Amino acid sequence: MDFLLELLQILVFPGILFAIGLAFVYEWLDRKIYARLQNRVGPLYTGPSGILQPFADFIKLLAKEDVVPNEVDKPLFNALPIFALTLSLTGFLALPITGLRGVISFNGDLIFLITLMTLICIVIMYSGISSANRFSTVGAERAALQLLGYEIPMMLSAISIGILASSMWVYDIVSIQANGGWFLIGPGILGFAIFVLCGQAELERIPFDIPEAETEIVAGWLTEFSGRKLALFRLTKNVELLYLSGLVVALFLGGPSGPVMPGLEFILYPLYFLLKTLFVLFLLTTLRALFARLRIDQMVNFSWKYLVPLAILQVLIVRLVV
Amino acid sequence: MEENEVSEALKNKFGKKILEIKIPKKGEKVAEDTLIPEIMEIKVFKRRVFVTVPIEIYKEVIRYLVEELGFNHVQAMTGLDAGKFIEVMLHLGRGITITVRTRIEKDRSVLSTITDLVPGASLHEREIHDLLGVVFEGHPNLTRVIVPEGWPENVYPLRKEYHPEQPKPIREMS
Amino acid sequence: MQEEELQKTEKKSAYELFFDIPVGPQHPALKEPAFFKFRVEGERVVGVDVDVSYNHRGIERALEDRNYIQNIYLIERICGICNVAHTLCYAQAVEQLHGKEIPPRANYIRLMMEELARIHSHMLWLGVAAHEIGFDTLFMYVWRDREVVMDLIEMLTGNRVTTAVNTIGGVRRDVSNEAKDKVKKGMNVLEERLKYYRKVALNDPTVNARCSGVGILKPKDAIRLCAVGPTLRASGVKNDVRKDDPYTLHDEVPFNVITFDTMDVFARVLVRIDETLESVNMVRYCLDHMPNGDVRIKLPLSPPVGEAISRVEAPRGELIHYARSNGTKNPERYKVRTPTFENLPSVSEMLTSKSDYEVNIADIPIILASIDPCFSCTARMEFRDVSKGKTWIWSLKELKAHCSKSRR
Amino acid sequence: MLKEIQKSLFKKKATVLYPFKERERVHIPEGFRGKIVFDRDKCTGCLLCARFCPSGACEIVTDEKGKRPIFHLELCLFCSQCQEVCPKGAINLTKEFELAAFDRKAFTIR
Amino acid sequence: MNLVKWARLKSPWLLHFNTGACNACDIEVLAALTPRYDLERFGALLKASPRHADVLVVTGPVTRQVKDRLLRVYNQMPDPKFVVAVGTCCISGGVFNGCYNVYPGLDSIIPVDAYIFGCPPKPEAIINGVVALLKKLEAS
Ligand code: SF4
Ligand code: SF4
Ligand code: SF4
Ligand code: SF4
Ligand code: SF4
Ligand code: SF4
Ligand code: SF4
Ligand code: SF4
Repeated sequence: MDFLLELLQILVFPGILFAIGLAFVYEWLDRKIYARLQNRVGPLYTGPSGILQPFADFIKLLAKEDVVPNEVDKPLFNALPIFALTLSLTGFLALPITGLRGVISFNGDLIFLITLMTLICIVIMYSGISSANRFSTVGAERAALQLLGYEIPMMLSAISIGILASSMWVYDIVSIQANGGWFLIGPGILGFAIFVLCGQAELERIPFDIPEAETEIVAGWLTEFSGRKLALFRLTKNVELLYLSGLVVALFLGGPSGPVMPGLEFILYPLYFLLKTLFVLFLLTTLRALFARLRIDQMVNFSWKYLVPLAILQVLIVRLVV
Repeated sequence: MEENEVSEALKNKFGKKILEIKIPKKGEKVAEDTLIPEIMEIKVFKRRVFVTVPIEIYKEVIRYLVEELGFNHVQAMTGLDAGKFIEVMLHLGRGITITVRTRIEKDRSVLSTITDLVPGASLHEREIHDLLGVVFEGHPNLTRVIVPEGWPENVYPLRKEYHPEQPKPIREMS
Repeated sequence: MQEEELQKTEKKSAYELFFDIPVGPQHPALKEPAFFKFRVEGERVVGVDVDVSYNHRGIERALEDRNYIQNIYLIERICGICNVAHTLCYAQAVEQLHGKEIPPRANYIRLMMEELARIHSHMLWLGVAAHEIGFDTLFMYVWRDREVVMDLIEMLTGNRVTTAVNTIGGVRRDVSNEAKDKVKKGMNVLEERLKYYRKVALNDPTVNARCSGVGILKPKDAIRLCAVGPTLRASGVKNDVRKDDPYTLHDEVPFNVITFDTMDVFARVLVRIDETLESVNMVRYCLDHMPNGDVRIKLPLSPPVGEAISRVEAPRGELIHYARSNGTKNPERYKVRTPTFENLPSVSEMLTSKSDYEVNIADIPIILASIDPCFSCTARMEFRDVSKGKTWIWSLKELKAHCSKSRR
Repeated sequence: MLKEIQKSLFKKKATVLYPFKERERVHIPEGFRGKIVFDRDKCTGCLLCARFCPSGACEIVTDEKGKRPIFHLELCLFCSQCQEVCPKGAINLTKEFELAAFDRKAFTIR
Repeated sequence: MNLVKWARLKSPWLLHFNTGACNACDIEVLAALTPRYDLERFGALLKASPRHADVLVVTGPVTRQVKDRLLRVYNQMPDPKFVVAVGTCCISGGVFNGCYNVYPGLDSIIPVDAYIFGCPPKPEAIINGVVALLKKLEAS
């Protein structure tokens, strides 16, 4: 029974199916809010208010011809999209949603979660290189450079939270917040800002959409992917968006915790989780609407000049507080 | 610089060698037509000078205009097939537009380049070389730039004897 | 086919450190089919190849086969964006051949349309530039507000873009009083919005990061390479056909020639925004001072034998038409030299890294966009009457030769 | 920029929900140059329209009443030159702008 | 209606190709994406890579030089793909009809699914054309 329940948890709720469904809804919300901020409506006719739009995109891409150009490194080219999706889904499973623990949870999983994101980025790099297209190669190169930029401050700000909680276990971090106030309102505010900015870079969204800058290098590392593979990559991106907002929530906003009536945790926790991730999503989308794209050297400079020192400052602050 | 001053300066410098200097004037050439009874001035014809020079002093005149009178902006260069001759017109300007016109024979169409005076004229000269077959002596890189590879040697598309034709459809139309 | 060959030779070439990135002819940064080849070293541009022949349509030849009235509409379609400037220039040239002047009210309407078109073109450019640097929100906002001027143009002429308003001997449509009020209201909205965008351009950190110090064109080079229009004015050179060679009513209607001296993309942004504000004021002046009377005189179809040169300050700079008539209903020769063609040497200069500043791949679109290129006219100019025109590639060697020549 | 973004969050959307709703908000001004309508009864067959048509959209044919133009909209620029030259006012450009078809010969005005 | 067809109808991604237009049509296509018109309502996104696109939106007369590029881009697009010709000169050459460098219409090069008349068409007309194309596909 336990085993079945666990399997159910992994596959359906709050596992893979839930993640995929939610990822579609989040992409829709992202597009809707983005459009709204630009004073237009966004997807409208696909399902009520266009809510099925990402789903339609996905299905359409699945059904489309899948072109594999001759020059590409075929095994890599075919495997990488699946790999990327698996990575991001694994990350999602480790998020606390229905309770204070994720489906996968072990001591030290914070490091694991952050590493997952780096891995996704590396997969992206390889996809760029494997497509043997000049735009893709430049995109991959940029993705790697960008990784150098945001990786360290992101790591540092996550670690500062670990120090605050004196644990590298997401479960501990969440439960401390559930009992003693969110880190965002406490000493974690600087870390929150850094983490969200770096997250934006991780997700390759404006102002850090440098690796897929449309006006410069067509679609960057994505250029050669079509059909199924493109669908998987898009889904990866959406799950990653969800995963990142979930991580922000877990680290800074107390995870799914909140005032609950005993017995109703099973409903209220996911609800809180949703509300909080929505807030983070809104933030991320506003950031996207607010800026122009930076140049890669500007991005790296910005990161090393401001983000890294600030992240170190954050660690110091945390040291003082603890 | 005013039109008259340019004209005077050119006359003083080159005297009889210049074939013609024309400054279209305000009010000139008006009212021969019957459609409009009232006489109107020509306002837009200000600030134009047309100078016709023989091919021998073409470069001298331009050097004088560019270096001493300061008309160092090449506005355009027009080539034109006028039967036996090819007319080349260089439109120089800063404020007013001075058109230096010269004629070359079609079968021996050689003219000296002015790229050493104004680097910006390079593309204009290559264009005329390509389309009309004028050879600009001393041009650093006078290759055919416009016509496609495999274009016949002595066919110049802007000459009157060239008859263009529309490409054929590659696909049957429904 | 050709592309593959290029790639092959590339692999064999001695430049092992370099590789080429083709931008265009199908590329989101250039909705126009021009072809640029940049030689890059890492992210740094060290050379540029240009091919703008993709848009050659055979217009100048066609002009010789059609009569003067038909040519208005053909000329208009050299470029959809500055169609007002093109038809204005054409109409002026033919009126010069006729030796006739048009009624004053027609001149006011022409000037007003020209400035409205400039507003539309500059706002379009501002949006495109924002899009180039990935600032889609600004792009959306600017284009949303641009609809104001598009609606006005549509109301005045019957189409949003191709106005077909200038004709030989005047303009085709009069402006009613009702329309005048609407234009005035529209101008007020636009002025407010433009002032706001000026503030955004000045204050937004990412815009500044992307535009300042990028695409430097020194005034000396600008003059030597015969740059025109806002490109030249952003290098601090006061030069404007409307002041140097006033046509229509530019000697009557007050306006300032905007210059800016930081010589970079940022300067080009601000020059264009300020120019648009000037245009708003000029439109207002026209509305207030427009006399009554005819808007058109009848001219015969065939002008007398003669020749004429007509110059207009199009949104992108000086536009020149040369017309030669042989007394028949078709022109003997009609030559068009458009601003982008004249600006191409300058943009190549901007795009090549120098000892004192570097050009990044990421800067290419915004630098290219900063001259507001319109390759339909350029290709038409440069590749006049070529039929099967193929690649004209401005090779690196050639480009360098060109640059060193100009520096001498 | 932040303020502007916040404002548009609450402002009315600029979008006109054109094809399905809000058709009335698509404002077509007087004098819009759209689809051509031709009045056979007014036409005298003077052929001025064909002579000045810049793209050859105006083809002259002979029917039972004599010479007359037909308009191939696949070539037409909607420049209204034909409307302007027609001495009888037989040609009019209407406000009809929804000109999409699956056949390039779909719009031939007789 | 089956799921795949529904998805296809709801998610037409566009690729814009200029074959030598006067840019009036191009700016109108672009304008159709901006707030006033907002093609994204139909799920349409402007894509940069031919590999991602479903609908090829062509503007301008097809010139000799651009023909090969057009064919290449067309071939790069994964099936199923649709072509929309926007503007008179793309449909038939329009005002450039008869010029020696211009083919007599896009459909003399590649098959075309929908034509949008106008020079240039209003953005609304372009939206109308896209919707008409989708309706035709729905009925098929
Ligand atoms: S620069 Fe921008 S507006 Fe111009 S064609 Fe490219 S994407 Fe379109
Ligand atoms: S590029 Fe020039 S010569 Fe060629 S068709 Fe166009 S207008 Fe004529
Ligand atoms: S310069 Fe550009 S905008 Fe002006 S007419 Fe030429 S193509 Fe059009
Ligand atoms: S006056 Fe002569 S040229 Fe003019 S429309 Fe009549 S017949 Fe034709
Ligand atoms: S640059 Fe040329 S092609 Fe581009 S919009 Fe202007 S006129 Fe048209
Ligand atoms: S509107 Fe213009 S293009 Fe169309 S038929 Fe009339 S004259 Fe010809
Ligand atoms: S101009 Fe008018 S009257 Fe003459 S043929 Fe054309 S439609 Fe008929
Ligand atoms: S259809 Fe007309 S407006 Fe559109 S590109 Fe062709 S000539 Fe320009």
